[in-house]
Amino acid sequence: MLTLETLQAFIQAYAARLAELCTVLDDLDNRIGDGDHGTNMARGFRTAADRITGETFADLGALCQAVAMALLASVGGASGPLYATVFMRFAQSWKDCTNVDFEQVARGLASACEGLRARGKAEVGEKTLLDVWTPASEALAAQPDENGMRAAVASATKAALASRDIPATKGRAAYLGERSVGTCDPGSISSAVFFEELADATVGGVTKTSWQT
Amino acid sequence: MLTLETLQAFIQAYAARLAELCTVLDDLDNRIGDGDHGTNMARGFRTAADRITGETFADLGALCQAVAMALLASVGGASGPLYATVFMRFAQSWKDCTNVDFEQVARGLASACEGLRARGKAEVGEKTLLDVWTPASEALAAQPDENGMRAAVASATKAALASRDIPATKGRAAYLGERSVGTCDPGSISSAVFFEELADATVGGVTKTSWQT
Amino acid sequence: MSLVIVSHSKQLGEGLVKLLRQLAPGVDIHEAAGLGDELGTDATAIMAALQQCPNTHDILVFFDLGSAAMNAEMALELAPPSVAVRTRIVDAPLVEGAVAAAVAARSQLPLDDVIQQAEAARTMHKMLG
Amino acid sequence: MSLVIVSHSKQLGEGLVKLLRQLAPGVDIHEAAGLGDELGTDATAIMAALQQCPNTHDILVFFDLGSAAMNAEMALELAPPSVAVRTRIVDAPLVEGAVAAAVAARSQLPLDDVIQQAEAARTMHKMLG
Ligand SMILES: Nc1ncnc2c1ncn2[C@@H]1O[C@H](COP(=O)(O)OP(=O)(O)O)[C@@H](O)[C@H]1O
Ligand SMILES: Nc1ncnc2c1ncn2[C@@H]1O[C@H](COP(=O)(O)OP(=O)(O)O)[C@@H](O)[C@H]1O
Ligand SMILES: [Mg+2]
Ligand SMILES: [Mg+2]
Ligand SMILES: [Mg+2]
Ligand SMILES: [Mg+2]
Repeated sequence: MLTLETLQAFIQAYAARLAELCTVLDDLDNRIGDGDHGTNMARGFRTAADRITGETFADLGALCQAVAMALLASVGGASGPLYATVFMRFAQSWKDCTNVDFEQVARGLASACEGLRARGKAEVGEKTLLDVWTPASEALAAQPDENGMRAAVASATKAALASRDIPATKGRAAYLGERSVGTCDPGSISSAVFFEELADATVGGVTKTSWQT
Repeated sequence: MLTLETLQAFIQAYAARLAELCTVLDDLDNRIGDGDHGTNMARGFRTAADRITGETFADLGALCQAVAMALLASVGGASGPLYATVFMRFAQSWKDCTNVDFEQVARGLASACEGLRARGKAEVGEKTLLDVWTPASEALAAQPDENGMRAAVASATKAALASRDIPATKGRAAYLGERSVGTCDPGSISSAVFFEELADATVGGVTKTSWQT
Repeated sequence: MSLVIVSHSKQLGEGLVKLLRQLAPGVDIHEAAGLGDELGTDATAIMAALQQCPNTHDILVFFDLGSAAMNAEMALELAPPSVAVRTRIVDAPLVEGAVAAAVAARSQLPLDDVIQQAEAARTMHKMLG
Repeated sequence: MSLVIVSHSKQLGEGLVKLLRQLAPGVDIHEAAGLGDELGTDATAIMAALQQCPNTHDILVFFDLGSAAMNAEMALELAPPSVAVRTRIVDAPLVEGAVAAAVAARSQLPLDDVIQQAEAARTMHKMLG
């Protein structure tokens, strides 16, 4: 179950994790982009975490909307509008709810994937975070419970690592084309971390990857 | 005859005249360009005039080269490389001469026209200063004496005013296409003034146009 | 008509706006560039720039990179519909497209012609001959 | 390989160089932009920028407007032949062309490929879908 409390805890934990992984993500982005993905994400989720700290929210919708707005004004790169879209889709999906079950979480994730596709005009297989979000969301939808949540993490991790082997056709890495093969997509890695932390906040006991890719 | 002294006097007189006409030329350029032609030319020839003041030059080549370099670093707009090219062509044509007759002046002007065409990739009829330089230079070449110099002024003036009636196909005014019809080309006006002052410095008694176009 | 310049760099955005204002005095031009002192774009700043445009104006948005376009689209979704409906994001080279649009807007050409001139800047050769 | 950015605006030139350095660290990038505090270009400043590039490098010059290209050509004529022979003025959209070239140069693609990528930026759509 996802509650106001677990979602807030998730944001805090994800922000902390992004701070730890900042240089790992920057280094990946440095190889196939402009080297700021870790900085962008860490700054954005730090801003979001600070914005919601000590605040009370009527429902998950209001909390997600606040996160989206914080991200928009603080991430700066492509991941800004993409993650803002994710949280705006969550806000719509979980409007008026103070807690949601895993079916509803799965619906929120599916809506987020749709939002990401529309925002980035990307499909799975273009070496973007969609490559992680899509199978992870589908894993939970197929099994909307605690095990499904763990399965989502497993498929997110697998997809993030598999992003290494394909060329980018969207985002800055697309400038490199075939030369982007051999480096993991930074946005896919940070997305896998998103699922790790989301699962950890909701079902607990998730083994965290070190991501020394 | 053009001497070191008359050429220096010409530069001073042209600089002074451009200062007077600065707003007229800016206003024309404002209508079909970016409004800086008077400012550019006045600043450039002021810089050139100051650079040569009190200096002695071995020959017309050295003087013209100094003017060219001064213009390059001070005009800023299209007229900078164009007039720098004019003076570099003069420098080549009049190398090692301390004075030149009107045949040599005509050859210098013809070479300047060739330089302008190459620099601006323009032909006569595109509403650029070439529309003035070409007939004026040809007038002197046809009659390389004092009368030819006066004929050059007359044809320069006529061509400058005629630039009003054609659309620009080169330079910034080309963005306007047909909408540039109805305004004189600022570079053509400043070129006609060039011929007025050159004639006045070499043969004297030239009636100056007020250019309230 | 108003133009809004979206760039990852504050300096680039401000410099371009000055260049445009020189060649199109009187045209309403804004920028939403940079993310504080960092390189980046900010959808809320873009929205604020859209809202600074007079409410009778059509607005053309020019941007530097794909992610700036995503943030501009985001801004359009956040902006009041009365603003969004007047706004078009133009996929044209930033400097060349905005220069062509500014000149066309100054001549008060119709919106579609301004956009067409901006898009035509793609294929225009700046170096002649 | 070195890139030289020629713009009428100092701010625009400096902002673009920072953007390029972020996405292509290690690539040698210079600017020759503005005329003092005024909008304009300066052939002598362009020549100085060319001479700042390591003498083993090919140099690609990007520019904003036609008159900047004229001044760049002027600079090439004034520069020592050993510099001029290594230099190419690229007729591509300033921001988009330089971004594509910087990324390509960073990958150490051959000169012709870098130029081709810069020129291809003309037809590239930045807004997808
Ligand atoms: N069009 C797109 N659709 C989906 N995801 C994208 C798109 N463009 C970029 N991304 C994701 O964003 C990540 C880069 O984010 P970031 O570095 O923060 O932004 P920027 O590329 O603007 O510097 C990429 O690794 C990729 O996963
Ligand atoms: N390609 C060209 N060939 C010849 N002359 C040109 C060309 N482009 C511009 N000019 C001349 O330069 C003049 C404009 O000079 P100026 O305003 O100083 O430069 P800018 O257009 O860069 O602001 C025009 O009026 C025209 O006569
Ligand atoms: Mg990045
Ligand atoms: Mg970035
Ligand atoms: Mg001008
Ligand atoms: Mg100018």
